[in-house]
Amino acid sequence: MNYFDLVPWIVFLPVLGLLLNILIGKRLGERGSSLVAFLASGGAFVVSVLQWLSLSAHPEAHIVKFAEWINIGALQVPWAFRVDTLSVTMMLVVSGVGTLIHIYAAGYMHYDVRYKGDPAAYQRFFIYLNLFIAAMMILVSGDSYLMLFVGWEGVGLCSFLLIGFWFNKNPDGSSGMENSNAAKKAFIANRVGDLGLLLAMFAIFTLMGSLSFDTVFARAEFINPSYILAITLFMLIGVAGKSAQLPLYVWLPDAMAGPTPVSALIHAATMVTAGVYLVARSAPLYSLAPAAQTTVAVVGALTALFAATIAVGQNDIKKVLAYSTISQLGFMVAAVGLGAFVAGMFHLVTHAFFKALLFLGSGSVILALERAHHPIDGDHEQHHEEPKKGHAFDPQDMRIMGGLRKVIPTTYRVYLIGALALAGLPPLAGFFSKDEILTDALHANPLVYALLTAAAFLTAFYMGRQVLLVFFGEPRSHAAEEAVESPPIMTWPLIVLAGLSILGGLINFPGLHGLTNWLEHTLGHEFAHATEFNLTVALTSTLLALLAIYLAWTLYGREPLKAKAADPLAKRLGSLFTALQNKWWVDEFYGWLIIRPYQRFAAFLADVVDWRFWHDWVHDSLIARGFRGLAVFLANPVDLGVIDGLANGLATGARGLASSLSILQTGYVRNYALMVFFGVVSMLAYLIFFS
Amino acid sequence: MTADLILFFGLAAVAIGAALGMLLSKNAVYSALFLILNFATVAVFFLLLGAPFIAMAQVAVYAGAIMVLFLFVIMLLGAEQLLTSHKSGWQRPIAILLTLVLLVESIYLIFGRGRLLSQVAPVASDYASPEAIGELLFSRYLLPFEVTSILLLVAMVGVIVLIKKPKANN
Amino acid sequence: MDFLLQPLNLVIFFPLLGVLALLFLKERESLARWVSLITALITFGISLWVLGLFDAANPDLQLTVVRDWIQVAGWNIRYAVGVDGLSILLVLLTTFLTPIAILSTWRAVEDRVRDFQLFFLLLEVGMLGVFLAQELFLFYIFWEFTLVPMYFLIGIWGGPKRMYAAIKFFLYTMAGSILMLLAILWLGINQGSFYLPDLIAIGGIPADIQYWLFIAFAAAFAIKVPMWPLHSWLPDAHVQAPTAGSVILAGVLLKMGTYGFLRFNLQLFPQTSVQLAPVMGVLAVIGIIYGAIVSYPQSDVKKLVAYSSISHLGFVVLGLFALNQQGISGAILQMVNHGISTGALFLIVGFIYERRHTREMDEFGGLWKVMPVYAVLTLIVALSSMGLPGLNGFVGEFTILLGAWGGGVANGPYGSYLFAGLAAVGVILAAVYMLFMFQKLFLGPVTNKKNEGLKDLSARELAILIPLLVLIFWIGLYPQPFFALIGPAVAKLTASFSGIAYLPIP
Amino acid sequence: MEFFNSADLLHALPLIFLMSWATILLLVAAFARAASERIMPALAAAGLLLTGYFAARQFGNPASAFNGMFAADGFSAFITLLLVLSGLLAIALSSDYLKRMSLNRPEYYVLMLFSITGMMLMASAADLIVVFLALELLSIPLYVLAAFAQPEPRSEEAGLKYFLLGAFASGFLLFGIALVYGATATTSLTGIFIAAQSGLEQPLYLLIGAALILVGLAFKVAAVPFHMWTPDVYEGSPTSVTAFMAAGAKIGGFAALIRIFIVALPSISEQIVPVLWALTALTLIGGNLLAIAQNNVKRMLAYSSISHAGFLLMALVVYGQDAARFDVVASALFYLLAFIITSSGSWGVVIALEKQAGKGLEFSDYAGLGRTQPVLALAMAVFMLSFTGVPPTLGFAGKFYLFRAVLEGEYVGLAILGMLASLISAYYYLRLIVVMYMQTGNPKIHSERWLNLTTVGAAIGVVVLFFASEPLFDLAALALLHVN
Amino acid sequence: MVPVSYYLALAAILFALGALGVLIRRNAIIIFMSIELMLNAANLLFVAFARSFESLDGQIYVFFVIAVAAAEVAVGLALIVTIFRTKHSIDIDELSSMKG
Repeated sequence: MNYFDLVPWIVFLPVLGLLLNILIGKRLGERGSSLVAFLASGGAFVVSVLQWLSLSAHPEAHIVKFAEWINIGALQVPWAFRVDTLSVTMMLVVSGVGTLIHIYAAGYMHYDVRYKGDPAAYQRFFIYLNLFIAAMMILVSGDSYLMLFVGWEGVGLCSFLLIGFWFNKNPDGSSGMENSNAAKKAFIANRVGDLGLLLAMFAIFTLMGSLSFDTVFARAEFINPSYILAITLFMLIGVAGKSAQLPLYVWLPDAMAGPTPVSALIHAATMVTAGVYLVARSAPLYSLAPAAQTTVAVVGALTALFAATIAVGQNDIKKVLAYSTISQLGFMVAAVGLGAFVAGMFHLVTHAFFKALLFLGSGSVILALERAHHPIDGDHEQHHEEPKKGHAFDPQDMRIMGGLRKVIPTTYRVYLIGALALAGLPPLAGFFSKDEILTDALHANPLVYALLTAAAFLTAFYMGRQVLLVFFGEPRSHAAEEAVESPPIMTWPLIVLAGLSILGGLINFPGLHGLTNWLEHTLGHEFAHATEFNLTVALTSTLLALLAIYLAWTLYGREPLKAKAADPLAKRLGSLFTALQNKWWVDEFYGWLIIRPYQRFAAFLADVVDWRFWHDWVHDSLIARGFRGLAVFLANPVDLGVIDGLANGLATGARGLASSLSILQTGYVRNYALMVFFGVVSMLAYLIFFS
Repeated sequence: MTADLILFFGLAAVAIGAALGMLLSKNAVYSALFLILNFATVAVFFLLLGAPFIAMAQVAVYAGAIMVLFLFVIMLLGAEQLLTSHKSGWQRPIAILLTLVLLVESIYLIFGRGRLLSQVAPVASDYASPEAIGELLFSRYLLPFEVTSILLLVAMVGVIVLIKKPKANN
Repeated sequence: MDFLLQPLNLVIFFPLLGVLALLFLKERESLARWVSLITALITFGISLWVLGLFDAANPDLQLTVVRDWIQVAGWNIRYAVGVDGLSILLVLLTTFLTPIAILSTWRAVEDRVRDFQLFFLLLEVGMLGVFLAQELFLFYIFWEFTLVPMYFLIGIWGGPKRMYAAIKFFLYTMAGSILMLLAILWLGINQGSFYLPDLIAIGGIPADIQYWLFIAFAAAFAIKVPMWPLHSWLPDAHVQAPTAGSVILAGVLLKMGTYGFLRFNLQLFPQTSVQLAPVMGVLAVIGIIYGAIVSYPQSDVKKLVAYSSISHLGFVVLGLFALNQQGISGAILQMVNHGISTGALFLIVGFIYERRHTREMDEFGGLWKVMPVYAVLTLIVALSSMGLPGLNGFVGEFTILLGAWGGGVANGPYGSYLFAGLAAVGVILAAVYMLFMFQKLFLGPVTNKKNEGLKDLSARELAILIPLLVLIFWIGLYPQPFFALIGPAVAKLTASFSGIAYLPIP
Repeated sequence: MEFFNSADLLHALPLIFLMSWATILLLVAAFARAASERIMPALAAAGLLLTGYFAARQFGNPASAFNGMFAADGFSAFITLLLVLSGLLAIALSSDYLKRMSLNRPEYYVLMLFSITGMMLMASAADLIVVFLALELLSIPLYVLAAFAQPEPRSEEAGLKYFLLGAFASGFLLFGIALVYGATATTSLTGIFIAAQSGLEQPLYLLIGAALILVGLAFKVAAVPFHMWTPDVYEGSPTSVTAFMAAGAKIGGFAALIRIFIVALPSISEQIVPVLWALTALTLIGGNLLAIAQNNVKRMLAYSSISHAGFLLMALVVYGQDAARFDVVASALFYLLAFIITSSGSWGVVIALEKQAGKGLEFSDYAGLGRTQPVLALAMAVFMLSFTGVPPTLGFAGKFYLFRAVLEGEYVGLAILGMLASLISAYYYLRLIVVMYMQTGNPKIHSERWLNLTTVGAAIGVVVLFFASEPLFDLAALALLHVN
Repeated sequence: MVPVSYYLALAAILFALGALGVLIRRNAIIIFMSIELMLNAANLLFVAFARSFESLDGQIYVFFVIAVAAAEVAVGLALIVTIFRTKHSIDIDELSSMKG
C-alpha cells in the first residue's frame, strides 16, 4: 500500500483552501476562514505523513507526473512531483511547522488585525499562508530544477506579500511606507538570487539537455568540471538570495516587518532554508566541484559569524531573532557546503522547531505587551489613535520589557527552551545538530570550524542577553508590568514546538543516525555518511555556550537594566557597539554602492538620454525642426529671423518701409526667372564640361 | 577676311549693340526702338541667308506690327520712364555673372567642342521662294499651320476676356 | 461569395460588416458600442472556428486562399492568405483583445463614439490581415493600412499632445515600411513572385543582396517593435493614445514587428538571419536593459508601462534570433503573453485614469486599502509582466532565455552566454520597476484625500480583466496547448537554419 | 499634290473634333450669351465626353498622320482620356464656383477646351515644332484663365507671373529645338532618332538642345528649379483653374516629355540621365520640403503637385533602359491617373471651403472640419492619404507601380530617395488631417451639387479603383508609343 | 561664306542678352521685349541652319514662331494693360503679394 499518487494534494489542498477563502472567506468569518486554512495545511501535513509512511516501505524515489508543462524540442518539463526521503523530510517540516503556525496565527491575527485597525485583513492573511504552503510544497517536491524554481519564486512572492502585509504601516505601527519598502527589498534581493539560479538552469540545460534531477545528475559526471563549477557557483547566488547569506542577506532583518507568525514560518523555519535544500538536492553537482563546495562553506561560515555579531547589538526582539536566523542559516549552508548534507538537513529541521518556537514566543511577548497597552475586551473592537512615527509605543523593543517571566509564564518557559536549544546546550535539539556540523567542519575545514565556533559562542551570548532583557529584571514600562498571557490557541502550538525542540535531537541521535539512514536513500552513501559523536567538539561548544551565557548574565542579569538606561555593552564595546547596532552599515553601504547610483543612473538615462537627448533633441530638434527649418528657409530665403515680420509688412503695402528695405524687396518674378536661368546654366555647364 | 565676313561682323555688331541698347535704355521707348533696330538687322541676316520671305515677315510682322503694338502700349500706359533708376540688389550681379557663364559655355561649345560645318554650298535660285514656302506650309506643315490659326484665335479670345471689364454686378 | 466565406477571409473581413452597420448609424452612441462589441465578439467566434479547423500537427500553411489578383505586365500579384503555427496565436490574440479593448471604451470614450468604433474595427481588419497575408503585396497593404485607423485613434481621442504623438507614430512607422516596400519590390521583380511560399521555395538570393533586403525588412519591423534605438515614438504614442488604443497598440500592433521578423526575415533570408543574429541579439539585449532602466524613474504610470514594452519585446526579438526551437517558440508565446499582460496593464491604468484623470504616480498611494480587488488584479498582472513562474510571462521569458543561452545570437564574434545572462538581468530590473510602480500606487497609507472615495472595479471592468487573468494563469500553468500549436511550424522553421554556417559580416 | 487625306482627319479626330467643338462653343458664347452661361458647362462636358469616346476607339491602332507630324497611338489615346477626365472634373468643380465667385463667363469653358486641345496635341506631337505650338496652345489659355478673376489683383498677378515666366521658358524650349534641328537637320521625332542612329556630326548640339527642351517642359510640369512660379500662380488663380492647371498642364508636359525622350532621344540617355536624376532629386526634395513650411492649403497643394512631378520624373529617368521602358510609360500614366483623381478631389475640398477674396484657405480654416463636415473631411483625408501613398488608395498603387519601374531600371538610389520624399510628404499631408480632425473649429462650407459629387466621387474612386487597379494598369500598359 | 558657327555664336549672344534683360529689368514691358529678343535669336539660328542644310524647314519654323510671338504679344500686352488698370504700375516687383 502506498500513497504516492496523493502527493499532488500537498499543493492542491492549500490551493483549495486559499480559493475557498478568496471566494467565501468574508462569509466564513474569522473562525471559519482560519479553520479552512488550517485544514488545508493540516491536510497537506497528513498527505506528507502518508508519503513518509509509503516511503518507509519503498525508500527509493518516486516520481509522480501530473501534467505536461513545457514541451519544446529537447526541453521537456512536466509538472512532476518527486517523492524521496529528502523531499519528504522537507514536506514534513513545512507542513508540520506550517500547520502549527496556522493554529497559532488564528489566535495571533485576531488581535493583530485589530491593533492595525483593519479586521478585514484576517482572511487575506490566511490566503497568503496557504499560498505560501502551496509554493513551498512545489519547491520541495518538484522533480526538476524548473519546477523547483516555480516554488522558489512563489515563496519569494509570498514573502513579499506577507512582509508587506501591513503595507500602509511602518514596523512600529505608524502610517508609512517602510513595510512596503521592506517587502520590495525582499523581493528584489530574492530576484537577484533567482537570477543566479536561472543562469544555472540555462547552463544545465545547454550542457545536459534536461532539467530533471535524475537526468541531470546522471549526465553531470560527463561534463567538463569547470562548467559544473560555474553552474554550482551560479546556484550559490540563488542560495545566498533565498537563504539570506552574504552578501544578499540584507532583506531578512527588514522582513521582520511581517506579522510574527510569518517571521516564524517563512523567515525562520521554512522558506529561508530552501537554499540549504537546493544545495543538498544538488549534492551530486557540488561533489563534482570542490572549489564551489569550499566557497559555499566559507560563505556560510562567514555569514554565521557576521550575522551573530550584529545580533548582539539589536534591541528589537525580532531583529535579534532575524540575525540569529541568518547566522543559523550560515551554519546550515556551511554544512552542506562541506558536504555534510545530513548535518545541514538535521540542523535545518531542529532549527525549524526552535526558531519557529522563538519567533512565535516573541509574538506572544509582543502581543502581551500590546494587549497591556491597549486592552481589547473580547471581540469588542476598540479604536486607538494611530501612533505617530518616532513616538510610537513599540512592543518589540526589548528596552521596554523586563520581568516578563512573572506575568506570562507559559511564554517564558517555552521561550527559554527555545533559547537554550538555539544556544546549543545539551540535551536540546540544537545541541545535536549544531554539534554535528561543527564536527564535520573540524574534519573538513578548520577555518570554517573556527568561524562557526565563534558564531556559536556569540549565539549563546545574544540569546542569553535577550532572555535576560525580556524576562528577567524589573519591568521597564507600564505595558511590561501588565502584560497579558496569550490565549491557549497560541500557547499550545508553542508547547508542541517546545517539545519538538527538546526531542528534535532524536532524529539523528548520535549512534542511531536516523536521519542519516533515511537520507541515504536519496543522497546515496557517499553524501550521507554518519558523523560520529566527537566529545571534544561537544565539550568545547557546550563550555563556550555556558561561558557566553555567564557573560550575558554578568552584563544583564546581575544588574538588570533600568528603564531608559544605556545598554551596558555600549560602555564596554564603545563604537564597536554602535557599529553592531547599525548592522555594520551594510544597508547604507548598499545604498551608496548600488541603489542610489542606480536611481541616479536610471533617472539620467530616462530624463537626459532617452527623453531630452533621444526624444527631444534627436527627434524634435534635429529631425523635425531641422526639416521644418530647412523647409522654411527654402520657402522664404529672404524672410528669415527678424526680417520675417517686416516682410509681412511689405505684403500689406507699406511703401515707406518697403523702400527702406528695398535691398530685400527684390522682384520676385525676376528671382524666379533667375532660378530658371541658374538651372539652365548649371545644366549646360554639366553637359558641356563634364559629359 | 572676305566681304561676307566683314558684312557679318558689321551687322553682328549692330545687332548686339541694339540688343545692349534695349537692355540698358532707361526709357522704355528707346528700348523698343533699339529692339526694332535689332529686328531689322536680323532681317538683313535672313536676307543674307537666303530667306527673303522670312525677312519680309520679320520686318512687317515683327518690327512693324508687334513692335508698334509695344510702343503703343508703352505710350498708353505712360510707362516709358518707369523704374529704371532702381537698384536690383543682388539680383543684377548674379544675373550678369550667370550670363557671362552662359556666354563662356556657348563659346566653348561653339568654338571648342562643337565646331560645325564651316562651308555652306550655294543654293538654287528658287530656294525659299514664297511659292516653295507656301507649298510646304499647306502640305507638310498643314497641321502646325492650322494649329497656329487656332492659337491666334485663342489669343484673340484671351485678349477680349482680359480687356473686357467684368460685369457691373461684381 | 464562396470566396468571402473562406474561413480566413471571413475572419479578416467580418469586422467590415460592423463598419458598414456603423456607417448607417447616426449618433446612436450606445448602439454603436454594442454593434462594435458584437462584431468583435463574432469575429472572435470565427477565429475560434478557424482554430477548430486548424491542424496543429501540420507545420505548413493551412486554410489558404490563393487567388490571382493583379496580373499585368509581368506582374504576379496574388491575394493569398493562410495560417500556420507561427501566426495562429497572434490571430487569436487579436480577435481576443479587440472585444476587450472595445468593452474598455464604454465609459472612456464619450466623444464621437461611432467614429471611434469604426476606426477600431478597421484596425482589427488591418491587424488580422497582417497576420494572415501570405503575399508580400497584400501584407504591405494591410501593414500600412493599420497606420491609418491607429493614427486617428491616437490623434482624435488621445491625450493633450495627441497630434504630435499621432504624427510621430505615423512617420516613424512609415519611415521603416517604405524601405520594406523597396525590398518587396526587389523581390517581386527579381524573384518573380510576391507569394511567400514561392519565394521561400525559390530562394537563391545572393548573400550580399540578402543582407540588404534583410536590413530593409528589419528597418520596418524594428521600428514597429520598437527595438532600441528606434523606440522614441513609443512613449509618445502610448501615453497619448486612449486606453483602448494603447491596449491594441501594445497588445497587437507591436507584435506585427516581431511577427514580421519571424515570418519574413527568418524565412526569406535564413543566411543573413544567421549572420546577423548576434547583432540583433545585441540590440535586443540593449533594449531589454535600457527599457527596464528607463521605466524605473518614470512618474507617469502609462509611460512606465510603455517603456516596459521596449524591454519585453527585446526578449521576443532575442528569442527569435536564438534561431532554435525553444527561443522561437518562447518568442511567439511571449508575443501573446506581452499582449495579455501589457494589454491588461494599460487597461488597469485606464481604469484609474477614468477615476482620477491623472496618471502621475505621486498622486496615488495606498490604493490597496481603497480598491482591494483592483489592487490584487493589478498585482497579478504586474507579476505576470515581471515573469513570475506560474504566470504566463515566465514561460515565455524562460524559454526565450533558455534558447538564447546557446542559440543563434551567441554565434560569431560575440559568442558567449552573455546574451541570455544580460537579458536575465532584465528580469530583475523588471521586478524593480514593476514593484516600484505597484508600491507607489497601492502600498503605503492613503496620502491623497482625493483617493479615499474611489470605487473599486465595476462588474464591467471585472468582465474586461477576468478573461485576461484566466489566460495569464492558463498559459502560466499549462502552456502545452499553446506550444502544441506553435511547435511543428517552429520545428520546420528552425530546420532551415541547421545547414547554415555562421559567416562574419562582410 | 495632296495636302492631307481623310485618314489624317480620322486619326486626329479627337483633336479636330474638340477644336471644332470649342470654336462652336465660342460662337454659342458670342451669339447666345444669356443662355450660354447656363448650358456652357454641359456643352463643354458633352464635347469632352465625345472626345473621350473618339479617343477610346483609337486604342490598339497606332498610326501617324499629317505627314508624320501627328501620332495617333495608344499613348495619345490614353493621355486624351486622362485629359478628358481631368477636364470633366475641372468643369464639375468650376460650374458652381464660378457663379459663386461671379466669374461665370462662357469664355472660361472655351479657353479650357482650347487648352485641352493643346494638351492633347502635346501627347500626339511627333514633331518638335508641333510640340512648341501645342505648348503655346495649352499655355496661352492658361495664362488668361489664371488672370480670369481680374480685376482681383492676385489673379492678375498670377496671370502675369505665369505668362512672363512661361514665355521665358518657352524661349529656352525654342532655342533647344533650334539646336536639335541644327544637329540633326530635322525636327521630326522619328527623324531625330534615325539621324542620331546614323551618326551625327556634332552630337553635343543634340544633347544641349535636348536639355533646353527639357527645361521648357520641366517648367510646365513644375520641376525644381523651374518650379518657382507654381505656388504663386496656383494661389492667385481662381481655384477651379488651379485644379485644372495642376492636372492638365502636368499631363501635357509629361506626355510631351515621355514621347520626345523615348521616341527621339534614346541615344543620349547615358549623358542626359544624370541631369534627369538631379532634376528628379531636386524636385522630390525641394517640393516636399517647401510644402512643409506652408500654412496655406492652396500653396501646400501647389508644392505637393511639384513633389508629385518629382515622382513622375522618376519614371523618366529610367527611359533609356530598354527592359524597363514599357513599364515606365505604363506606370507613369497610371501615376498620372492616380494624381489627377486625387488632386482634383482635393481641390474640390479647397473650393468647398474657399470664401471670397482668397479667404478660407489657411490650414487653420480647416480646423474642426472632421466634426462639422465628416464626409468632406473624410474625403480630404482619403486624398491626403492617397497623396502620401498609404494603402488602400490609388496613390499607393501608383507609387507601387512607379517604384517597381524604377527598381527594374536598377535605380535603387533614386527609389530610396523617392521613398524618403514620400515620407517627408506624409508630414504635411498628415498635418492637414490633424487640423481637420484633431483641432476644434467651426468651418463653413459651400455645399454645391456638382462640387459634392466630384469630391465624394473622387474619394470613392481613390479607394475603389485601388482594388480595381489591374484593368486600369492594363489599359495604361496598352498605351504604347508608336515608334516608326 | 560665313560658317554656321558664327551665326550660332551670334544667336547665343543675342539669346543671352535677352535672358539678361529678363533678369535685370523691372519693367514688365521691357522684360517682355527681352523675351522677344530670345525668340528672335532662335529664329536666326533656324534660318542659319536651314541655309546650311539647304532645306526650307527652318524657315517655316520661323514663320510659326513669328505667329506664336504675335499671339503671345497680344495676350501678354493685354495682361499688362489689365494689371496696370488695377495697380497703376507695371513694375513687376510690385507683383509680390504671394510668396513663400
